[in-house]
Amino acid sequence: MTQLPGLLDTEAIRKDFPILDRQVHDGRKLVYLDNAATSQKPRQVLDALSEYYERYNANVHRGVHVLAEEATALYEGARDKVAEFVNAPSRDEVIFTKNASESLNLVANMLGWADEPYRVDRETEIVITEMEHHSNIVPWQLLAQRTGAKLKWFGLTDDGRLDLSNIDEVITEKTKIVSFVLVSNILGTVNPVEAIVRRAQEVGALVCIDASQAAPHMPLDVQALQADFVAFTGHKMCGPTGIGVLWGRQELLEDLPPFLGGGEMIETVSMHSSTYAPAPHKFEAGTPPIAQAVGLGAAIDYLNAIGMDNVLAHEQAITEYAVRRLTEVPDLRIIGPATAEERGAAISFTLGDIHPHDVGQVLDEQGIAVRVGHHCARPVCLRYGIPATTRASFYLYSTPAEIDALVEGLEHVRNFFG
Amino acid sequence: MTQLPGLLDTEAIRKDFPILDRQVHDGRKLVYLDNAATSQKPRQVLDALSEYYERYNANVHRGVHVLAEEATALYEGARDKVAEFVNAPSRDEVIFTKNASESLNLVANMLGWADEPYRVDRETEIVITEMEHHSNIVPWQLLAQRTGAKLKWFGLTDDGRLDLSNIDEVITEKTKIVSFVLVSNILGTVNPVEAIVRRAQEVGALVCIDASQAAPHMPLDVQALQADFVAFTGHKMCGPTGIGVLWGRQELLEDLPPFLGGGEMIETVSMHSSTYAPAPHKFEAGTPPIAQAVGLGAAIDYLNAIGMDNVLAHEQAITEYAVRRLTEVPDLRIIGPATAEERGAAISFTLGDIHPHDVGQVLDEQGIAVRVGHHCARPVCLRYGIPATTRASFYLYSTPAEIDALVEGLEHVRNFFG
Amino acid sequence: MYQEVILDHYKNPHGRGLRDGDAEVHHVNPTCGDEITLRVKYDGTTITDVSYEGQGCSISQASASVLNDLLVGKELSDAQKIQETFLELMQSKGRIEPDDAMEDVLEDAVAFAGVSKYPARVKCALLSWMAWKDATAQALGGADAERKTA
Amino acid sequence: MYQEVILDHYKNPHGRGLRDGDAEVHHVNPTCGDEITLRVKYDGTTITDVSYEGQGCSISQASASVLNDLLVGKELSDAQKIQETFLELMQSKGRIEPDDAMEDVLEDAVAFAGVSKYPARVKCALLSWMAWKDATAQALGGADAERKTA
Ligand SMILES: Cc1ncc(COP(=O)(O)O)c(C=O)c1O
Ligand SMILES: Cc1ncc(COP(=O)(O)O)c(C=O)c1O
Repeated sequence: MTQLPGLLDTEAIRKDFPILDRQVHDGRKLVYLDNAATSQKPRQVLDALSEYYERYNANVHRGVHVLAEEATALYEGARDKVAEFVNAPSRDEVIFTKNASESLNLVANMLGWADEPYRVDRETEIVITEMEHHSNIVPWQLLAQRTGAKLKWFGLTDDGRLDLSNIDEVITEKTKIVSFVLVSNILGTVNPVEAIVRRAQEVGALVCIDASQAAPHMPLDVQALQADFVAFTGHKMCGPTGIGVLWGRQELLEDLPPFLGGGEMIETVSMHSSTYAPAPHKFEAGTPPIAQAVGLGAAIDYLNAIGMDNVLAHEQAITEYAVRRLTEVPDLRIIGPATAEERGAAISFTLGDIHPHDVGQVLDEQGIAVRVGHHCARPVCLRYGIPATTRASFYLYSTPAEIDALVEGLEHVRNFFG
Repeated sequence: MTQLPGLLDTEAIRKDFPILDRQVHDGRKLVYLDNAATSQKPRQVLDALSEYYERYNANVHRGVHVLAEEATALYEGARDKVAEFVNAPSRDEVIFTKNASESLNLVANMLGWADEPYRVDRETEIVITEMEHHSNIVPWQLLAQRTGAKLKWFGLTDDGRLDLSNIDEVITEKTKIVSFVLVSNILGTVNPVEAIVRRAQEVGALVCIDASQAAPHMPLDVQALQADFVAFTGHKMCGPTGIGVLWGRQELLEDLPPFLGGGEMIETVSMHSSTYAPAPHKFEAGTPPIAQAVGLGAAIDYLNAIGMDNVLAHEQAITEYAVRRLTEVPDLRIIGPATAEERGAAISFTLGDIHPHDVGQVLDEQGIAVRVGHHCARPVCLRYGIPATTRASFYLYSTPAEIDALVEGLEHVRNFFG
Repeated sequence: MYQEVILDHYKNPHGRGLRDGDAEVHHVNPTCGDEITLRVKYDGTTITDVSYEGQGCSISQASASVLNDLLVGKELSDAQKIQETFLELMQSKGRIEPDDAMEDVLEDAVAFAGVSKYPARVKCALLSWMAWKDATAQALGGADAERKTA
Repeated sequence: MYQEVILDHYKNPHGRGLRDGDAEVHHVNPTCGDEITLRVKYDGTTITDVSYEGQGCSISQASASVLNDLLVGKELSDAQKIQETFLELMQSKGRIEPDDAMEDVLEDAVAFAGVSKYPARVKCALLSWMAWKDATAQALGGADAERKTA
């Protein structure tokens, strides 16, 4: 077996993930390399979900019975865990949503309905980048259409990085919000936060960071990022589906208007008017994803026990190995940074002119799960003049042997369509 | 034991719900009468969740690998189950949301951003009722504030029913949307859908029905209701938290604009503009609550196996018994219909001038879980001049013995504060 | 949590009713509808009266009665110390077992220690105390005079 | 799912290239970026040519090649029957095992039976067929001429 410095004890870790034992296509071992789409879940998280439903399930807040108190303590306890995980100055800055997409839409809508100085309107500009996930493009396109604001973006360099050469023209005095991805889900690029934040602060624009592909893979510190909003999603970080997070700076959350209206987010309601609860509740209308928050809390406990620094080191070792091995495959072209520096654990590539659908399907027949298509980042495919890519993406349970299997699988694909 | 005609075999059913065996406060048996807040979950649903995560978990749509195909089939299979459960003409009319509150906000926002003839603006009126849950009040207040539309509502009669005497003045040619609750979560009232729908259709207004307290308890047929939208929530009907449903008429879903933007809801995206996928995907941005939809599907299987007619008969028997027994308690005043006719399985009451908080707390000490407060329907409390109520609410596993325990508990409360 | 002392104060509230005062505030607990109208009367920095009217649960009512007992006749600085000690106890989530020193300060109010285990009820116990703090600020001219109990 | 027949058509597509036609359509499969530009040429109701250019996976490319083989020279009504049979097969979710009768109609196209088990790929197999139907409607004047493959 290949030994790389920095690897985690994947043999032990993989025992925590029941699905990794699964066999597909009549007895082939599953090689799961689709972690950027969603991660698998450890037993610890599944147990937390079952335990919640079997012992504590009740609707949260306002209840005076035991179950309601316990369920509330568990739900709010999950908020504490998230706050600590991202080093939030206050637990009240952590809003639970259903996924990162809702978190990003929440920011866009708050700014659309805000009063000055936050209000986005026809005099103002919104800045994103060409490597955003559709979930960080479409909400801003909708906001621009609906308010008349102008949508601008940073382009990409040929080697898959942000082109910040014209930063002073892109981010201007008119810019109200700059929203960009910390780690690209298609290119793998890790973006230079500091340079962008500095310019945004210069012109007084708010900064929103899509950390969906960062939170699962590296230590995240919202204070160090100096952003105003940070969004991420539970299902990519060992948590359940149906839970996302928006962290926002307290004074902004106090000033900005609510988005969804309903139970739990109010202070007092009459038929004529309502007042709203303080954040985070102001932004959590209706019965929240209670069990899912509890599950996310368990996922954070799991990741903390391993240590996010160790997760990062593991993935860097795996990614470096993968870049090296993939570069050896004839006709393989990496779309995105071609080295392991400043990149995350998702690697997109093309293989000659074999269509990614065919690559993915033939790999699947060998038990290897990768994702093919535009990965919800179609502008990146347009930018590089390709219809789609094949993407392999890793996590804390990925092994060098799985990379080897991928490389072998790709050889097979080449022979098959050769 | 009290035998009532129509009761289900609760002894067998209760075995399916692990939490019902729980003891609280040092050995007291849990008597869970807070079902209108959230229901408990049968083993079958918890098993479906675990099985999903242990064997099939992957992100849905677009994947060419086995897990992605299987997860997609399970997720879309859940949509089929929901469609059949509510007798939807087409599965494409079923949108998964995170809860009923999101479903209702979705309708309000679609209409706010719609083109004619649906658009809600300053020339138009919105109609709700005084017995709505906050989740069917606040979204419309926000819409009214943001568009300039006028918000109107039906008042209540002294015995807890809708006052439709002025229906022709409330619903007029200016009305664009009438949104009302099918079964009130605080009063228990079952509302006369037909009369309201008939008048709405006369003036060409759309109709949205909040079926959050109906879907769990009785057969629901969206075609028979003749509504345009029907919203409900998974966690009240044996399903997981984090999943809601909006059913909408196909041609409306085709015509109306999206709400949340992001992955999965698009057809094609460029930096300059995007086009949207057909419904239901147009309204499902981001990774959906996959496991939660699968869990809701399992809950529907569970309810179907018992039969919604049988669930309804059981609850009617229980409610009738409860109304009878509660009426015997001195100083107890039911807030809402004082008979079991046209009412659901939630009963609100006051007990002399003992504050509901005290009622709930002392019941809790006896293991009896009820809800106290305004039940997210504060205008109802204002209407009846009370600060709050105590609410007992039943479900398919509730027994006459639990009603007896409640009545005994209330005697104890009276003595305690007497 | 329903100590005899609490029930006694609930059934026979001390000092209830609105009397002459230097400032009046109205506080509500929006989650449960508890309400209180409270007036303070000062002679210099000596509290000469705290009068109140309200509706709510036994905890909020008894707490107002205990407050009246404890604070009337006290110097402002002593009263503030009592208020802070009570706040600390109520926010302890059941983790503080009142000792003699605390009992010397809080007297009957130590009976509320059990309430601190019930997050939903802590606000009830604090309602009158927050109102008193607010009214005092108004009467003597202070900062957050406008704030409602959140 | 990759039958020899499919691979053959993929590697050596029949009738590929754009030639003169009565109508041209451009269809895309937005989920994977497969694209086809397709022209039909009719002599009355006889199909005299189906020419095409496109990019996409082996399934979509091979399917266009098979379509060209099957439909050129046919009467419209026969072609429609073939198209409907192919559609039925592709929507069968692997549940149809083609029998001799079906094989008589579909010839090489029965090789796609296995594809019907893969929902994500069915659209690839149908892309050229939907384009043909659309182009035919335009050429002969029909209804849904504007519709794109969803
Ligand atoms: C009548 C009614 N409508 C809407 C809701 C909101 O449901 P959810 O909290 O799941 O969004 C509820 C339940 O809380 C309800 O009882
Ligand atoms: C970079 C990035 N942003 C946003 C998202 C959206 O996350 P979700 O689908 O959970 O809303 C994803 C994942 O799909 C992503 O990779």
